[in-house]
Amino acid sequence: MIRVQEEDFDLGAELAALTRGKTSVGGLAVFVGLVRDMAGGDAVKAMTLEHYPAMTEAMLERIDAEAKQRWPLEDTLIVHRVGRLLPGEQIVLVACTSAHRQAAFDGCQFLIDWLKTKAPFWKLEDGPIGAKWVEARASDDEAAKRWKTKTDAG
Amino acid sequence: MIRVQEEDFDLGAELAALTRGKTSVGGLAVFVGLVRDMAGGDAVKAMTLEHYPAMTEAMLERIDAEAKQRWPLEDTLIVHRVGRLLPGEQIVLVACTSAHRQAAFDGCQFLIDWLKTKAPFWKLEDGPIGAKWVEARASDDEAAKRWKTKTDAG
Amino acid sequence: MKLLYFAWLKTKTGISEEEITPPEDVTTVGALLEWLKARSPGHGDALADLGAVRVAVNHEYADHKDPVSPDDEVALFPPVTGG
Amino acid sequence: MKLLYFAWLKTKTGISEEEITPPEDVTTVGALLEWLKARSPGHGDALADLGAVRVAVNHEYADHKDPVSPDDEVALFPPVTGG
Repeated sequence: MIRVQEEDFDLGAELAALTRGKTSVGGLAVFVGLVRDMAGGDAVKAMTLEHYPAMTEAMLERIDAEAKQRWPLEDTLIVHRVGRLLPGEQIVLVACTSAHRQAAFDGCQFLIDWLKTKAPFWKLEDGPIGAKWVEARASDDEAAKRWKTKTDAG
Repeated sequence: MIRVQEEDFDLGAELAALTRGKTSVGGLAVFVGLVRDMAGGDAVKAMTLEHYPAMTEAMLERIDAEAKQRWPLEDTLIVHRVGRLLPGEQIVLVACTSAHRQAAFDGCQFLIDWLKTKAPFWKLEDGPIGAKWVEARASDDEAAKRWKTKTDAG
Repeated sequence: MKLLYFAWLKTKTGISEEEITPPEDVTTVGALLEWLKARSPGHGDALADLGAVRVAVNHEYADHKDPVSPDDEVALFPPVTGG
Repeated sequence: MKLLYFAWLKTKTGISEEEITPPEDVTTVGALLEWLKARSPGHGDALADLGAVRVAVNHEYADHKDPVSPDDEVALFPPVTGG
Protein backbone atom coordinates (compact mmCIF):
# COMPACT_ATOMS: atom_id res chain seq x y z
CA MET A 1 0.00 0.00 0.00
CA ILE A 2 1.17 3.55 -0.68
CA ARG A 3 0.03 6.76 0.99
CA VAL A 4 1.06 10.42 0.77
CA GLN A 5 -0.23 12.62 3.57
CA GLU A 6 0.39 15.79 5.57
CA GLU A 7 -0.46 14.30 8.96
CA ASP A 8 1.97 12.24 11.00
CA PHE A 9 1.63 8.43 11.08
CA ASP A 10 1.44 6.09 14.07
CA LEU A 11 4.42 3.80 13.43
CA GLY A 12 3.32 1.09 15.86
CA ALA A 13 -0.21 0.97 14.43
CA GLU A 14 1.06 0.89 10.83
CA LEU A 15 3.40 -2.03 11.54
CA ALA A 16 0.85 -3.93 13.62
CA ALA A 17 -1.60 -3.73 10.71
CA LEU A 18 1.03 -5.21 8.37
CA THR A 19 1.52 -8.38 10.42
CA ARG A 20 -1.80 -8.84 12.23
CA GLY A 21 -3.21 -12.30 11.55
CA LYS A 22 -0.53 -13.03 8.91
CA THR A 23 1.06 -16.17 10.32
CA SER A 24 2.94 -16.79 7.07
CA VAL A 25 5.16 -13.78 7.81
CA GLY A 26 8.57 -14.64 9.28
CA GLY A 27 10.19 -11.22 9.03
CA LEU A 28 9.31 -7.53 8.96
CA ALA A 29 11.92 -5.00 7.80
CA VAL A 30 11.27 -1.32 8.30
CA PHE A 31 12.92 2.00 7.53
CA VAL A 32 11.78 5.33 8.93
CA GLY A 33 13.34 8.60 7.77
CA LEU A 34 13.26 11.53 10.19
CA VAL A 35 13.99 15.25 9.95
CA ARG A 36 17.47 15.97 11.35
CA ASP A 37 18.31 19.21 13.13
CA MET A 38 21.49 19.59 11.06
CA ALA A 39 22.28 19.34 7.35
CA GLY A 40 25.74 19.89 5.90
CA GLY A 41 26.88 21.69 9.05
CA ASP A 42 23.90 24.07 9.14
CA ALA A 43 21.11 24.06 11.68
CA VAL A 44 17.73 23.10 10.23
CA LYS A 45 14.72 24.87 11.73
CA ALA A 46 12.11 23.15 9.60
CA MET A 47 11.71 21.30 6.32
CA THR A 48 8.93 21.63 3.77
CA LEU A 49 8.22 18.75 1.44
CA GLU A 50 6.71 19.54 -1.93
CA HIS A 51 5.63 16.93 -4.44
CA TYR A 52 3.95 16.39 -7.83
CA PRO A 53 0.86 14.48 -6.71
CA ALA A 54 -0.21 12.69 -9.90
CA MET A 55 3.33 11.58 -10.72
CA THR A 56 4.17 10.70 -7.10
CA GLU A 57 1.34 8.24 -6.97
CA ALA A 58 2.26 6.71 -10.35
CA MET A 59 5.94 6.36 -9.37
CA LEU A 60 5.29 4.95 -5.92
CA GLU A 61 2.88 2.37 -7.36
CA ARG A 62 5.52 1.37 -9.86
CA ILE A 63 8.33 1.16 -7.28
CA ASP A 64 6.07 -0.93 -5.08
CA ALA A 65 5.12 -3.28 -7.93
CA GLU A 66 8.79 -3.67 -8.88
CA ALA A 67 9.73 -4.69 -5.32
CA LYS A 68 6.96 -7.28 -5.23
CA GLN A 69 8.13 -8.68 -8.55
CA ARG A 70 11.76 -8.95 -7.47
CA TRP A 71 11.29 -10.49 -4.01
CA PRO A 72 8.78 -12.88 -2.42
CA LEU A 73 7.12 -10.22 -0.29
CA GLU A 74 3.87 -10.75 1.56
CA ASP A 75 3.10 -7.07 1.93
CA THR A 76 4.65 -3.65 1.47
CA LEU A 77 3.87 -0.24 2.87
CA ILE A 78 5.09 3.19 1.82
CA VAL A 79 3.89 6.26 3.72
CA HIS A 80 5.42 9.62 2.75
CA ARG A 81 4.58 12.93 4.35
CA VAL A 82 4.41 16.31 2.63
CA GLY A 83 4.13 19.85 3.98
CA ARG A 84 6.08 21.50 6.78
CA LEU A 85 7.93 19.23 9.24
CA LEU A 86 10.08 20.02 12.28
CA PRO A 87 13.33 18.30 13.37
CA GLY A 88 12.57 14.91 14.93
CA GLU A 89 9.39 14.42 12.88
CA GLN A 90 8.86 11.32 10.75
CA ILE A 91 9.13 11.92 6.98
CA VAL A 92 8.80 8.50 5.43
CA LEU A 93 8.04 4.89 6.35
CA VAL A 94 8.80 1.89 4.17
CA ALA A 95 8.14 -1.64 5.38
CA CYS A 96 8.15 -5.14 3.88
CA THR A 97 6.96 -8.43 5.27
CA SER A 98 8.08 -11.79 3.94
CA ALA A 99 8.39 -15.41 4.95
CA HIS A 100 12.15 -14.81 4.80
CA ARG A 101 14.35 -12.21 6.45
CA GLN A 102 16.63 -11.41 3.53
CA ALA A 103 13.74 -10.74 1.15
CA ALA A 104 12.18 -8.38 3.69
CA PHE A 105 15.48 -6.51 4.13
CA ASP A 106 16.28 -6.33 0.41
CA GLY A 107 12.75 -5.22 -0.48
CA CYS A 108 12.87 -2.51 2.17
CA GLN A 109 16.24 -1.13 1.06
CA PHE A 110 15.17 -1.24 -2.57
CA LEU A 111 11.97 0.69 -1.83
CA ILE A 112 13.72 3.52 0.00
CA ASP A 113 16.65 3.68 -2.46
CA TRP A 114 14.35 3.89 -5.48
CA LEU A 115 11.92 6.25 -3.78
CA LYS A 116 14.79 8.64 -3.01
CA THR A 117 15.94 8.80 -6.62
CA LYS A 118 12.67 8.43 -8.56
CA ALA A 119 9.66 9.70 -6.60
CA PRO A 120 9.01 13.43 -7.26
CA PHE A 121 9.43 14.94 -3.80
CA TRP A 122 11.59 17.98 -3.03
CA LYS A 123 12.81 19.23 0.34
CA LEU A 124 13.03 22.92 1.19
CA GLU A 125 15.19 23.44 4.30
CA ASP A 126 14.60 26.39 6.56
CA GLY A 127 18.06 27.18 7.92
CA PRO A 128 20.10 30.04 9.42
CA ILE A 129 20.20 32.06 6.17
CA GLY A 130 16.64 31.34 5.05
CA ALA A 131 15.02 28.67 2.94
CA LYS A 132 17.14 26.51 0.62
CA TRP A 133 16.18 23.69 -1.75
CA VAL A 134 18.03 20.55 -0.79
CA GLU A 135 20.38 19.23 -3.48
CA ALA A 136 20.24 15.61 -4.63
CA ARG A 137 23.11 13.53 -3.28
CA ALA A 138 25.44 11.37 -5.36
CA SER A 139 25.35 8.76 -2.57
CA ASP A 140 21.63 8.28 -3.18
CA ASP A 141 22.25 7.72 -6.88
CA GLU A 142 24.94 5.17 -6.00
CA ALA A 143 22.62 3.41 -3.56
CA ALA A 144 19.91 3.14 -6.23
CA LYS A 145 22.35 1.81 -8.84
CA ARG A 146 22.94 -1.46 -6.99
CA TRP A 147 19.33 -2.46 -7.76
CA LYS A 148 19.73 -1.80 -11.48
CA THR A 149 18.99 -4.78 -13.73
CA LYS A 150 19.82 -5.26 -17.39
CA THR A 151 16.20 -4.87 -18.39
CA ASP A 152 15.65 -1.81 -16.20
CA ALA A 153 14.77 1.11 -18.45
CA GLY A 154 15.60 3.73 -15.84
CA MET B 1 20.25 -1.77 24.84
CA ILE B 2 19.67 -5.51 25.03
CA ARG B 3 16.82 -7.37 26.71
CA VAL B 4 15.76 -11.02 26.93
CA GLN B 5 12.24 -11.59 28.19
CA GLU B 6 9.26 -13.97 28.17
CA GLU B 7 6.59 -11.28 27.71
CA ASP B 8 5.73 -9.75 24.37
CA PHE B 9 7.03 -6.27 23.48
CA ASP B 10 5.13 -3.21 22.24
CA LEU B 11 6.87 -2.53 18.92
CA GLY B 12 5.54 1.01 18.55
CA ALA B 13 6.55 1.98 22.07
CA GLU B 14 10.03 0.45 21.69
CA LEU B 15 10.69 2.35 18.46
CA ALA B 16 9.23 5.60 19.74
CA ALA B 17 11.60 5.42 22.73
CA LEU B 18 14.56 5.01 20.37
CA THR B 19 13.92 8.23 18.46
CA ARG B 20 12.09 10.45 20.96
CA GLY B 21 13.86 13.78 21.33
CA LYS B 22 16.82 12.58 19.23
CA THR B 23 16.86 15.18 16.46
CA SER B 24 20.29 14.00 15.27
CA VAL B 25 18.69 10.77 13.99
CA GLY B 26 17.99 10.71 10.26
CA GLY B 27 17.11 7.04 9.88
CA LEU B 28 15.71 4.14 11.85
CA ALA B 29 16.10 0.59 10.52
CA VAL B 30 14.19 -2.23 12.16
CA PHE B 31 13.82 -5.98 11.85
CA VAL B 32 11.18 -8.03 13.62
CA GLY B 33 11.19 -11.84 13.48
CA LEU B 34 7.86 -13.60 13.92
CA VAL B 35 6.76 -17.19 14.46
CA ARG B 36 5.53 -18.69 11.16
CA ASP B 37 2.78 -21.28 11.01
CA MET B 38 4.85 -23.43 8.64
CA ALA B 39 8.45 -24.69 8.68
CA GLY B 40 9.94 -26.90 5.99
CA GLY B 41 6.47 -27.89 4.79
CA ASP B 42 5.20 -28.85 8.25
CA ALA B 43 2.57 -27.01 10.27
CA VAL B 44 3.93 -25.35 13.41
CA LYS B 45 1.59 -25.29 16.40
CA ALA B 46 3.96 -23.51 18.75
CA MET B 47 7.63 -22.76 19.28
CA THR B 48 9.58 -22.82 22.52
CA LEU B 49 12.74 -20.75 22.80
CA GLU B 50 15.41 -21.94 25.21
CA HIS B 51 18.59 -20.03 25.94
CA TYR B 52 21.75 -19.99 28.08
CA PRO B 53 21.13 -16.82 30.09
CA ALA B 54 24.64 -15.87 31.24
CA MET B 55 26.14 -16.45 27.80
CA THR B 56 23.22 -14.88 25.93
CA GLU B 57 23.75 -11.64 27.74
CA ALA B 58 27.51 -11.70 27.17
CA MET B 59 27.12 -12.47 23.44
CA LEU B 60 24.38 -9.90 22.82
CA GLU B 61 26.45 -7.22 24.58
CA ARG B 62 29.39 -8.10 22.38
CA ILE B 63 27.37 -8.16 19.15
CA ASP B 64 25.88 -4.80 20.09
CA ALA B 65 29.30 -3.29 20.88
CA GLU B 66 30.69 -4.62 17.58
CA ALA B 67 27.87 -2.97 15.60
CA LYS B 68 28.49 0.36 17.32
CA GLN B 69 32.18 0.12 16.55
CA ARG B 70 31.64 -0.67 12.85
CA TRP B 71 28.96 1.93 12.03
CA PRO B 72 28.15 5.45 13.24
CA LEU B 73 25.03 4.40 15.13
CA GLU B 74 23.20 6.66 17.54
CA ASP B 75 21.41 3.84 19.32
CA THR B 76 20.72 0.13 19.07
CA LEU B 77 18.07 -2.11 20.54
CA ILE B 78 17.88 -5.90 20.73
CA VAL B 79 14.86 -7.52 22.38
CA HIS B 80 14.66 -11.33 22.22
CA ARG B 81 11.85 -13.40 23.68
CA VAL B 82 12.17 -16.84 25.28
CA GLY B 83 9.59 -19.41 26.34
CA ARG B 84 6.57 -20.69 24.44
CA LEU B 85 5.33 -18.64 21.45
CA LEU B 86 2.44 -19.17 19.04
CA PRO B 87 2.40 -18.54 15.25
CA GLY B 88 2.13 -14.81 14.56
CA GLU B 89 3.89 -13.84 17.79
CA GLN B 90 6.97 -11.60 17.79
CA ILE B 91 10.26 -13.40 18.57
CA VAL B 92 12.93 -10.77 18.16
CA LEU B 93 13.35 -7.06 17.52
CA VAL B 94 16.56 -5.40 16.37
CA ALA B 95 16.70 -1.71 15.61
CA CYS B 96 19.39 0.88 14.83
CA THR B 97 19.21 4.64 14.60
CA SER B 98 21.81 6.73 12.80
CA ALA B 99 22.25 10.10 11.15
CA HIS B 100 22.54 8.13 7.90
CA ARG B 101 20.28 5.56 6.31
CA GLN B 102 22.90 3.07 5.13
CA ALA B 103 24.55 2.84 8.54
CA ALA B 104 21.17 2.16 10.14
CA PHE B 105 20.39 -0.59 7.58
CA ASP B 106 23.84 -2.21 7.75
CA GLY B 107 23.90 -2.14 11.55
CA CYS B 108 20.45 -3.71 11.70
CA GLN B 109 21.29 -6.52 9.27
CA PHE B 110 24.58 -7.16 11.03
CA LEU B 111 22.86 -7.42 14.43
CA ILE B 112 20.29 -9.98 13.29
CA ASP B 113 22.79 -11.97 11.19
CA TRP B 114 25.28 -12.25 14.06
CA LEU B 115 22.58 -12.86 16.64
CA LYS B 116 21.27 -15.77 14.58
CA THR B 117 24.66 -17.48 14.38
CA LYS B 118 26.25 -16.54 17.73
CA ALA B 119 23.67 -15.91 20.46
CA PRO B 120 22.82 -19.12 22.37
CA PHE B 121 19.10 -19.51 21.67
CA TRP B 122 17.47 -22.73 20.45
CA LYS B 123 14.03 -23.24 18.97
CA LEU B 124 11.89 -26.28 19.72
CA GLU B 125 9.05 -26.56 17.19
CA ASP B 126 5.80 -28.22 18.16
CA GLY B 127 4.59 -29.77 14.89
CA PRO B 128 2.36 -32.56 13.58
CA ILE B 129 4.62 -35.37 14.83
CA GLY B 130 5.55 -33.78 18.15
CA ALA B 131 8.35 -31.49 19.28
CA LYS B 132 11.50 -31.11 17.17
CA TRP B 133 14.63 -29.04 17.73
CA VAL B 134 15.09 -26.68 14.80
CA GLU B 135 18.30 -27.25 12.83
CA ALA B 136 20.68 -24.41 12.08
CA ARG B 137 20.51 -23.23 8.47
CA ALA B 138 23.45 -22.86 6.13
CA SER B 139 21.84 -19.68 4.75
CA ASP B 140 22.21 -18.06 8.18
CA ASP B 141 25.92 -18.95 8.26
CA GLU B 142 26.30 -17.47 4.79
CA ALA B 143 24.48 -14.30 5.84
CA ALA B 144 26.78 -13.90 8.84
CA LYS B 145 29.93 -14.46 6.77
CA ARG B 146 29.51 -11.26 4.78
CA TRP B 147 30.23 -9.28 7.96
CA LYS B 148 33.47 -11.14 8.64
CA THR B 149 36.58 -8.96 8.90
CA LYS B 150 40.23 -10.01 8.80
CA THR B 151 40.61 -9.32 12.50
CA ASP B 152 37.41 -11.11 13.46
CA ALA B 153 38.30 -14.03 15.71
CA GLY B 154 35.03 -15.83 15.14
CA MET C 1 0.31 22.03 -23.56
CA LYS C 2 0.28 22.18 -19.79
CA LEU C 3 3.56 23.09 -18.09
CA LEU C 4 4.26 22.46 -14.37
CA TYR C 5 7.26 23.76 -12.41
CA PHE C 6 8.47 22.41 -9.07
CA ALA C 7 10.98 23.36 -6.37
CA TRP C 8 13.51 25.99 -7.56
CA LEU C 9 12.17 25.85 -11.10
CA LYS C 10 8.94 27.22 -9.68
CA THR C 11 10.82 29.82 -7.59
CA LYS C 12 12.93 31.03 -10.52
CA THR C 13 10.17 31.15 -13.12
CA GLY C 14 7.68 32.48 -10.57
CA ILE C 15 5.16 30.05 -12.10
CA SER C 16 3.76 26.78 -10.80
CA GLU C 17 1.58 26.02 -13.81
CA GLU C 18 0.94 27.53 -17.24
CA GLU C 19 -0.82 26.68 -20.49
CA ILE C 20 1.42 27.24 -23.49
CA THR C 21 1.19 26.86 -27.26
CA PRO C 22 4.69 26.32 -28.64
CA PRO C 23 5.37 26.62 -32.41
CA GLU C 24 4.58 23.54 -34.47
CA ASP C 25 8.26 22.68 -34.94
CA VAL C 26 8.66 22.14 -31.18
CA THR C 27 8.12 18.37 -31.15
CA THR C 28 10.72 17.16 -28.63
CA VAL C 29 11.52 17.83 -24.98
CA GLY C 30 14.85 19.34 -26.01
CA ALA C 31 13.24 21.76 -28.47
CA LEU C 32 10.60 22.70 -25.89
CA LEU C 33 13.25 23.54 -23.28
CA GLU C 34 15.17 25.73 -25.77
CA TRP C 35 11.97 27.55 -26.74
CA LEU C 36 10.98 28.04 -23.06
CA LYS C 37 14.33 29.68 -22.22
CA ALA C 38 13.31 32.76 -24.23
CA ARG C 39 9.84 33.00 -22.70
CA SER C 40 10.88 35.29 -19.81
CA PRO C 41 14.04 36.26 -17.90
CA GLY C 42 12.78 33.93 -15.15
CA HIS C 43 12.52 31.03 -17.59
CA GLY C 44 15.98 31.85 -18.92
CA ASP C 45 17.40 31.79 -15.39
CA ALA C 46 15.61 28.57 -14.42
CA LEU C 47 16.71 26.77 -17.59
CA ALA C 48 20.28 28.12 -17.79
CA ASP C 49 21.74 24.75 -16.69
CA LEU C 50 19.67 22.06 -18.36
CA GLY C 51 21.85 19.37 -16.75
CA ALA C 52 20.15 20.25 -13.46
CA VAL C 53 16.63 20.00 -14.88
CA ARG C 54 14.56 16.81 -14.98
CA VAL C 55 11.54 16.49 -17.27
CA ALA C 56 8.42 14.35 -16.98
CA VAL C 57 5.91 14.01 -19.82
CA ASN C 58 2.52 12.76 -18.63
CA HIS C 59 4.06 11.66 -15.29
CA GLU C 60 6.90 9.70 -16.93
CA TYR C 61 10.56 10.70 -16.89
CA ALA C 62 11.56 11.87 -20.37
CA ASP C 63 14.83 12.52 -22.24
CA HIS C 64 15.54 15.55 -24.40
CA LYS C 65 14.92 13.49 -27.53
CA ASP C 66 11.51 12.22 -26.37
CA PRO C 67 8.45 13.65 -28.22
CA VAL C 68 6.02 16.23 -26.85
CA SER C 69 2.61 17.10 -28.28
CA PRO C 70 -0.04 19.76 -27.60
CA ASP C 71 -2.13 17.60 -25.22
CA ASP C 72 0.81 16.63 -22.98
CA GLU C 73 1.37 17.59 -19.36
CA VAL C 74 5.06 18.47 -19.08
CA ALA C 75 6.70 18.96 -15.67
CA LEU C 76 10.10 20.55 -15.05
CA PHE C 77 11.88 19.99 -11.76
CA PRO C 78 15.31 19.46 -10.16
CA PRO C 79 16.60 15.98 -9.21
CA VAL C 80 14.27 14.61 -6.53
CA THR C 81 15.17 14.77 -2.83
CA GLY C 82 12.41 12.94 -0.99
CA GLY C 83 12.60 10.04 1.45
CA MET D 1 33.82 -28.48 36.75
CA LYS D 2 30.28 -27.41 35.97
CA LEU D 3 28.70 -28.89 32.83
CA LEU D 4 25.58 -27.45 31.16
CA TYR D 5 23.58 -29.11 28.37
CA PHE D 6 21.11 -27.33 26.09
CA ALA D 7 18.50 -28.25 23.44
CA TRP D 8 18.87 -31.86 22.21
CA LEU D 9 22.06 -32.36 24.19
CA LYS D 10 19.93 -31.89 27.29
CA THR D 11 17.23 -34.22 25.91
CA LYS D 12 19.70 -36.97 24.99
CA THR D 13 21.77 -36.86 28.17
CA GLY D 14 18.68 -36.28 30.30
CA ILE D 15 20.73 -33.72 32.20
CA SER D 16 20.62 -29.93 32.18
CA GLU D 17 23.47 -29.37 34.64
CA GLU D 18 26.01 -31.54 36.48
CA GLU D 19 29.16 -31.14 38.57
CA ILE D 20 31.96 -33.41 37.34
CA THR D 21 35.56 -34.17 38.28
CA PRO D 22 37.37 -35.43 35.18
CA PRO D 23 40.80 -37.10 35.51
CA GLU D 24 43.78 -34.77 35.73
CA ASP D 25 44.88 -35.54 32.18
CA VAL D 26 41.64 -34.04 30.78
CA THR D 27 42.97 -30.55 30.10
CA THR D 28 41.34 -29.66 26.76
CA VAL D 29 37.81 -29.41 25.40
CA GLY D 30 38.52 -32.32 23.04
CA ALA D 31 39.74 -34.59 25.85
CA LEU D 32 36.75 -33.62 27.99
CA LEU D 33 34.29 -34.54 25.21
CA GLU D 34 35.96 -37.93 24.67
CA TRP D 35 35.86 -38.62 28.43
CA LEU D 36 32.20 -37.55 28.67
CA LYS D 37 31.15 -39.98 25.89
CA ALA D 38 31.74 -42.90 28.26
CA ARG D 39 29.92 -41.33 31.20
CA SER D 40 26.49 -42.82 30.28
CA PRO D 41 24.67 -44.24 27.24
CA GLY D 42 22.86 -40.90 27.06
CA HIS D 43 26.19 -39.01 26.94
CA GLY D 44 27.43 -41.45 24.31
CA ASP D 45 24.34 -40.82 22.18
CA ALA D 46 24.47 -37.03 22.62
CA LEU D 47 28.18 -36.85 21.74
CA ALA D 48 28.22 -39.43 18.92
CA ASP D 49 28.60 -36.70 16.27
CA LEU D 50 30.94 -34.08 17.71
CA GLY D 51 30.66 -32.04 14.50
CA ALA D 52 27.12 -31.16 15.62
CA VAL D 53 28.18 -30.07 19.11
CA ARG D 54 29.23 -26.55 20.05
CA VAL D 55 31.18 -25.85 23.23
CA ALA D 56 31.41 -22.72 25.37
CA VAL D 57 33.90 -22.38 28.22
CA ASN D 58 32.93 -19.65 30.69
CA HIS D 59 30.43 -18.21 28.17
CA GLU D 60 32.95 -18.08 25.32
CA TYR D 61 32.89 -20.31 22.23
CA ALA D 62 35.76 -22.79 22.46
CA ASP D 63 37.59 -25.14 20.06
CA HIS D 64 38.52 -28.73 20.84
CA LYS D 65 42.12 -27.68 21.49
CA ASP D 66 41.17 -24.94 23.98
CA PRO D 67 42.03 -25.63 27.64
CA VAL D 68 39.57 -26.54 30.40
CA SER D 69 40.26 -26.47 34.13
CA PRO D 70 38.36 -27.59 37.26
CA ASP D 71 36.78 -24.18 37.98
CA ASP D 72 35.35 -23.74 34.48
CA GLU D 73 31.71 -23.66 33.43
CA VAL D 74 31.48 -25.72 30.23
CA ALA D 75 28.31 -25.70 28.12
CA LEU D 76 27.48 -28.16 25.34
CA PHE D 77 24.82 -27.33 22.76
CA PRO D 78 23.88 -27.62 19.09
CA PRO D 79 24.43 -24.78 16.60
CA VAL D 80 22.23 -21.88 17.70
CA THR D 81 18.84 -21.20 16.09
CA GLY D 82 17.56 -17.98 17.67
CA GLY D 83 16.43 -14.79 16.02
